[in-house]
Amino acid sequence: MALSKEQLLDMYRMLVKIRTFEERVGEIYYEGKLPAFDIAAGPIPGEMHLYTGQEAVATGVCAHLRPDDPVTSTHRPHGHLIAKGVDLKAMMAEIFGKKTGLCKGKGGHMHLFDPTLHFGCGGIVGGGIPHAVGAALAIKKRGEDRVAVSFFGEGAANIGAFHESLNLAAIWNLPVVFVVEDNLYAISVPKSKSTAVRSNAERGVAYGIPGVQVDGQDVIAVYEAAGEAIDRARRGGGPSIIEAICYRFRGHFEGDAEKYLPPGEKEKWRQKDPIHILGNQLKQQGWLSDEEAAAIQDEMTALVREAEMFARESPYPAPEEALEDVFVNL
Amino acid sequence: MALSKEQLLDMYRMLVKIRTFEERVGEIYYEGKLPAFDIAAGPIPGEMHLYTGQEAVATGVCAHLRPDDPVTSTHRPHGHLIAKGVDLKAMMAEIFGKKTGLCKGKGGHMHLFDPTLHFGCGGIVGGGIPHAVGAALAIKKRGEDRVAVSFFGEGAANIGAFHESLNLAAIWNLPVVFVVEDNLYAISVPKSKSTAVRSNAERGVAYGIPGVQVDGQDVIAVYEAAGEAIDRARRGGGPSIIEAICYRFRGHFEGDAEKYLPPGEKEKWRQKDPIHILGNQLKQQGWLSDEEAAAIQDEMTALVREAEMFARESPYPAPEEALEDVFVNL
Amino acid sequence: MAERLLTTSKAIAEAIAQEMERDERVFVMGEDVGAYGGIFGATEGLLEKFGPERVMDTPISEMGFIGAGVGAAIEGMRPVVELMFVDFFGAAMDQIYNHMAKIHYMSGGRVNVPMVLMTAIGGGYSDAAQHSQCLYGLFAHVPGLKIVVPSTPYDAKGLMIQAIRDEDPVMYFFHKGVMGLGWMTPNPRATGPVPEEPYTVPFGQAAVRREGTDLTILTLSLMVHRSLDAAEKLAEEGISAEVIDLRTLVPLDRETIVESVKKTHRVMIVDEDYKSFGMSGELATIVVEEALDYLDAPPKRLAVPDTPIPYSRPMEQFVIPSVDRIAEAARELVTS
Amino acid sequence: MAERLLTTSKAIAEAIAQEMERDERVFVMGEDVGAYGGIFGATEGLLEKFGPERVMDTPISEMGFIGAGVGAAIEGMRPVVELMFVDFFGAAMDQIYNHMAKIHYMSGGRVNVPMVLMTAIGGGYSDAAQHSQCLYGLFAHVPGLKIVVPSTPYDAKGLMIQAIRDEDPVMYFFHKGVMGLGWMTPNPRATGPVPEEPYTVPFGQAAVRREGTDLTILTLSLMVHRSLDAAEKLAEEGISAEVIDLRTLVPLDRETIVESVKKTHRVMIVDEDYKSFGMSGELATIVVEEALDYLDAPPKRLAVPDTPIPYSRPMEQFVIPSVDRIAEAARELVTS
Ligand SMILES: Cc1ncc(C[n+]2csc(CCOP(=O)(O)OP(=O)(O)O)c2C)c(N)n1
Ligand SMILES: Cc1ncc(C[n+]2csc(CCOP(=O)(O)OP(=O)(O)O)c2C)c(N)n1
Ligand SMILES: [Mg+2]
Ligand SMILES: [Mg+2]
Repeated sequence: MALSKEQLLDMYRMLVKIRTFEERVGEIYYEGKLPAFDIAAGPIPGEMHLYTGQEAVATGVCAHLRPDDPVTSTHRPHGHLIAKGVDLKAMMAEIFGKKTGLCKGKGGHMHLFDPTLHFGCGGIVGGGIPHAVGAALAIKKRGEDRVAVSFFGEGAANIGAFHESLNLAAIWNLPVVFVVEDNLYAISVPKSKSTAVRSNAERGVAYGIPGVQVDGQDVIAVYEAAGEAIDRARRGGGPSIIEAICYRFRGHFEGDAEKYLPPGEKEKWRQKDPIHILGNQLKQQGWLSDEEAAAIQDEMTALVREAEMFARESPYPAPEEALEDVFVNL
Repeated sequence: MALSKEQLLDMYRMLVKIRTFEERVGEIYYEGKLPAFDIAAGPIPGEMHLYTGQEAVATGVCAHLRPDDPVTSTHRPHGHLIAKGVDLKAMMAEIFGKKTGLCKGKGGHMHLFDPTLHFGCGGIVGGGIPHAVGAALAIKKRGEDRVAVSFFGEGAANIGAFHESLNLAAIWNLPVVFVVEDNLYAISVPKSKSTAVRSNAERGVAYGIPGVQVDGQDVIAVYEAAGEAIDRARRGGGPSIIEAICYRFRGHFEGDAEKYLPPGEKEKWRQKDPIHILGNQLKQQGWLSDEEAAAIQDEMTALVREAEMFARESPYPAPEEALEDVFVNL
Repeated sequence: MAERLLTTSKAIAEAIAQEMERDERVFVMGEDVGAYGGIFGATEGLLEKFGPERVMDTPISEMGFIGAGVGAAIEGMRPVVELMFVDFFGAAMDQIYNHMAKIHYMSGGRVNVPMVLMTAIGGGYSDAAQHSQCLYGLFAHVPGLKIVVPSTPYDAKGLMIQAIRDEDPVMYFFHKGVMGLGWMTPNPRATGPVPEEPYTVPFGQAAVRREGTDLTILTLSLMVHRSLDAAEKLAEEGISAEVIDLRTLVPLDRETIVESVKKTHRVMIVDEDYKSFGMSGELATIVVEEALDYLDAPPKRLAVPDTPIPYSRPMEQFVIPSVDRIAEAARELVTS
Repeated sequence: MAERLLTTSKAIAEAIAQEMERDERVFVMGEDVGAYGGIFGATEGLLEKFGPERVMDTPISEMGFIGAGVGAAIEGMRPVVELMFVDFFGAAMDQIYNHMAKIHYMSGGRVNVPMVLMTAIGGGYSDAAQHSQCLYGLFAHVPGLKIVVPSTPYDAKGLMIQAIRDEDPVMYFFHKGVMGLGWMTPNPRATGPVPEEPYTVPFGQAAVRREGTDLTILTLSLMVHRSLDAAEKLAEEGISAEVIDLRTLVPLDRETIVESVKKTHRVMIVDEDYKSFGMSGELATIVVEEALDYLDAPPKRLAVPDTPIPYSRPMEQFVIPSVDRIAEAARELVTS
């Protein structure tokens, strides 16, 4: 299934969109926090885990998804949500903690929910994996052709919820795809010190489900592996696991001094920038000129700027709104 | 490594010892509970999970263990503790809830601790698996040649603690052996409905550790597989997983109506009684006569009777003793 | 027409069955809920009626299947999930309190998690430290969970139907000693009149099980029965105890509590959960906050004295409030 | 000699280091405790001093490594285990409360579990519902755990050394806002005098941080600092607040609490944990049980109002007790 020019350009645009969003959030994040860094200060307070560098994974997988396909994500959720098709304004406003945000300011960067896109995420490692299984269970019970996807890191593959979820998905033959983003680290702990096998794809053996490892910097490779798994799930063929090898370009969270990195490692990976990889392919094919690339960048910059302006201009929730939404009715 | 007559007879004696203990507990359990079964009544109240039928697993594994090798067990712990070499009197007294019991009456049937044997167990499925990993970690830190063994059921192999424990044991290369007793059921739920693969031994692949499946009714098969795994661990060769296929002859717990059993299944398995299997081999070898077998049975009956008498005659703890032992010091 | 009598466990199973008939989205999942019918009978007969697609036995994977319940509820189903004993919550707590309880809030009210998590509580039959706890106080402490603790067959059915229809996550705690099981110590009140047709019992309304004038006993679950038995004894001695069955802890019916205490001027809390940092302190504090001037004595607490539940009968009976100890504490309170 | 000043996080790391030097059995394990030095600096420098055998980074497997801590403690080691944020306890609760807390009891006192589980608590910096909780009240509810919640660098060191030497399992809660981290909102009291030599601070002894006559504030952790700031303001208005830092919840220093309330006749509990079914109710009840006749007003509670912690600053600052709201509540209390 060779990808068309349009498909490839759409993915290229998505890579740039995510990157532009993340890099801009990364800039705004430091507003008001310097010179003496105070995590609580500025327009975007709290922890900030950016997706820069891993864009090909979200993009390659979500290219196969419909708005009604459930997706669960993690503490590093922006890329997945953007690739799923979120309204950037509502998303950015949530990250700013504004009343106009996706969650009225209650969720924030790690807890973004968009029911129109069947998207959820959260700050507990492994917490979202069972939700994808449950979503797939709902899909199967209703006989629908939707597919649930759960994104999580290679660190999360060592937590019990991973094991329980894969086993449930397998015994019930559910339409769910588990996507492990192996960016080599869980905060400072390298995979080699945390995971007893080289590849989480091999762990599929423990559940009798197919597993495949792909180059997560190469959006086409991700797209192909994901297509196979998602199609299989849609046709009732059950769950799969995909491990995408990738790299985070900005540290675990903003402020991470990255003392644990071997010298030169990040620079090496920066050579494997997913945007450049696809961009070069497109250029070699004659499907993207430098001018077109610049235009895409400008378009995304404008989109993100618009989202930022919306977020900045939106009002904060009133303090007392904290008391709402604990229950639907009490 | 052919087993000597003495070794085989020792194992035979252990099989009979466990069986005799369990069957007697099974009788006493109904005292005071009938005609209208009241779980709280009688000399042995509460839930009762007996090991009858699975004796070959505990026996074959523990034949390799020293008193100082840590063992963690489950809600079905009697066989493991007896095979480890417990004083039957203190054990029976604990099951009776007496002050002279192993745990002064605080633990009971599911919570038997014998620090002299480095033995612990508990009522939470999967709860003991990480303890064995921790014990093995302590052993490794001290450079000792002890080995930790964790017994648990095939049902427990689906809980998160299993996954986390095997992964930790593997990355830290710890001297621990995981023994899955696959008795086909977790209460009423058959393995085929709960576990995505046929054999938990295959799950070793997910941790890069050796796994083997054995006939758990055949004590010699268990002995050999366990010997290999335990020796490897003792020599610093790291963890292993053994799955022993076995069958519980008495239902999940006393009072289980076993509505979920396919007709004839239990009868079929009763043919594979581990005591008969080894007994027949010994008889064919000319190493055990009917008279000798009867003498062994008499000896064990007497031992168990003695334990029972001790338990019956022992005093109950005073009610206020409930307030002791929450903390070492407060 | 003669009243129909059911045990509490049959009342719960009937409630679930009727909701499953009414609403296709309702399904049941948990360990041994199928062929076994639930270890405490709460799902008895459901597999036969609805088949294995809607009554699902799960592997021993509490984090997985409770989390799957959350995911299914978000996608519009109405899962009724059983955690076999509340004591096992530790294997699944992350899903319960960080996800089931909080997703509605974190989403700014945009995502609902209409799910029932039912579980068995309580001791008294020598099941020891890991199978005898109540712990409703612990769950009531974390925001986002409705906490339902029925004591009678009638309430059990009505509260279960309410729980299933509720848009919020509900934790439903049934005490083994009120289920009316053939193999538990008999409790005559565990069988009672239960209308055949579906009905709801609203959350947040306590029931005055017995009126009295000398002291108020605040309690719930099995301890309602023990308190009523104690009140009977006390009546013979001329002490008139009012017994209030809270029925739900979240939402809590403060009004009924405060009204009663204003009338009796003395209050005792009888609780099978651990004493400290739990329900008994909360209720005592509410009474003091709202009716200090009416109190003739400090609130009294009778609860498990901050020990794990011991196995052996004399010790276990000592830590769990008994009819005699309730009566004795009530006597002390009215003469103080 | 000039007093040596340390931040709380350095005081904790020093306490652990000194115990590791003194006792070979002590080792540290947790996520990012090695090269990273602990996300909140509680293990900074330990890897360099003691190497990876004694300062072990773990995979994200809280049930596994906390359970391994239990197993290692039973086999005679002295594990200091870090749970990165208390909010993640749900992934490990079974090991914490069914095993770490109960094995000593269930074994009839024959097995000890001398283990420290340390964890970060608290909010105020927009980390939202899954990274901002306190929850010490929840752990204090279940028997078998000692609950330590330091507020100063001096106490942090002494209580940690006590915790490591203690034969019982200890949960040690450090608030991010008292650690003195360069990247958190500055708190001048997060740096303070800490003797270089090892010393212990005993469990069960509250500290009167400020003497007063008009009301008693019972609190702990970061709220000690906020209460002291509020007391400062109140003093300017002529209101004299006594501020008591509980330091440990289990064991609890009832005597100091009751003595203070008998003197001031009014009590307020300031708590960053959820309000209902937790610490504030327990403390209020103890005061009423032991000193009802001395009270001129009902105990007052200021705590998180039973909502998850919201992300956005105005809402978050509204639910977590602030200096102003503490002062305001104190004013209300003394005039009631
Ligand atoms: C249960 C749990 N344990 C620990 C953490 C703290 N934590 C947050 S992110 C993270 C690392 C996650 O690594 P990985 O899954 O590889 O995802 P990545 O950050 O690399 O995208 C850790 C340990 C958490 N949030 N939840
Ligand atoms: C975490 C947890 N979940 C559920 C239970 C209830 N339970 C007790 S034993 C059991 C079945 C265990 O099956 P298996 O591990 O195969 O052991 P077996 O009983 O067959 O020996 C279950 C579900 C429990 N004790 N702990
Ligand atoms: Mg990672
Ligand atoms: Mg089994």
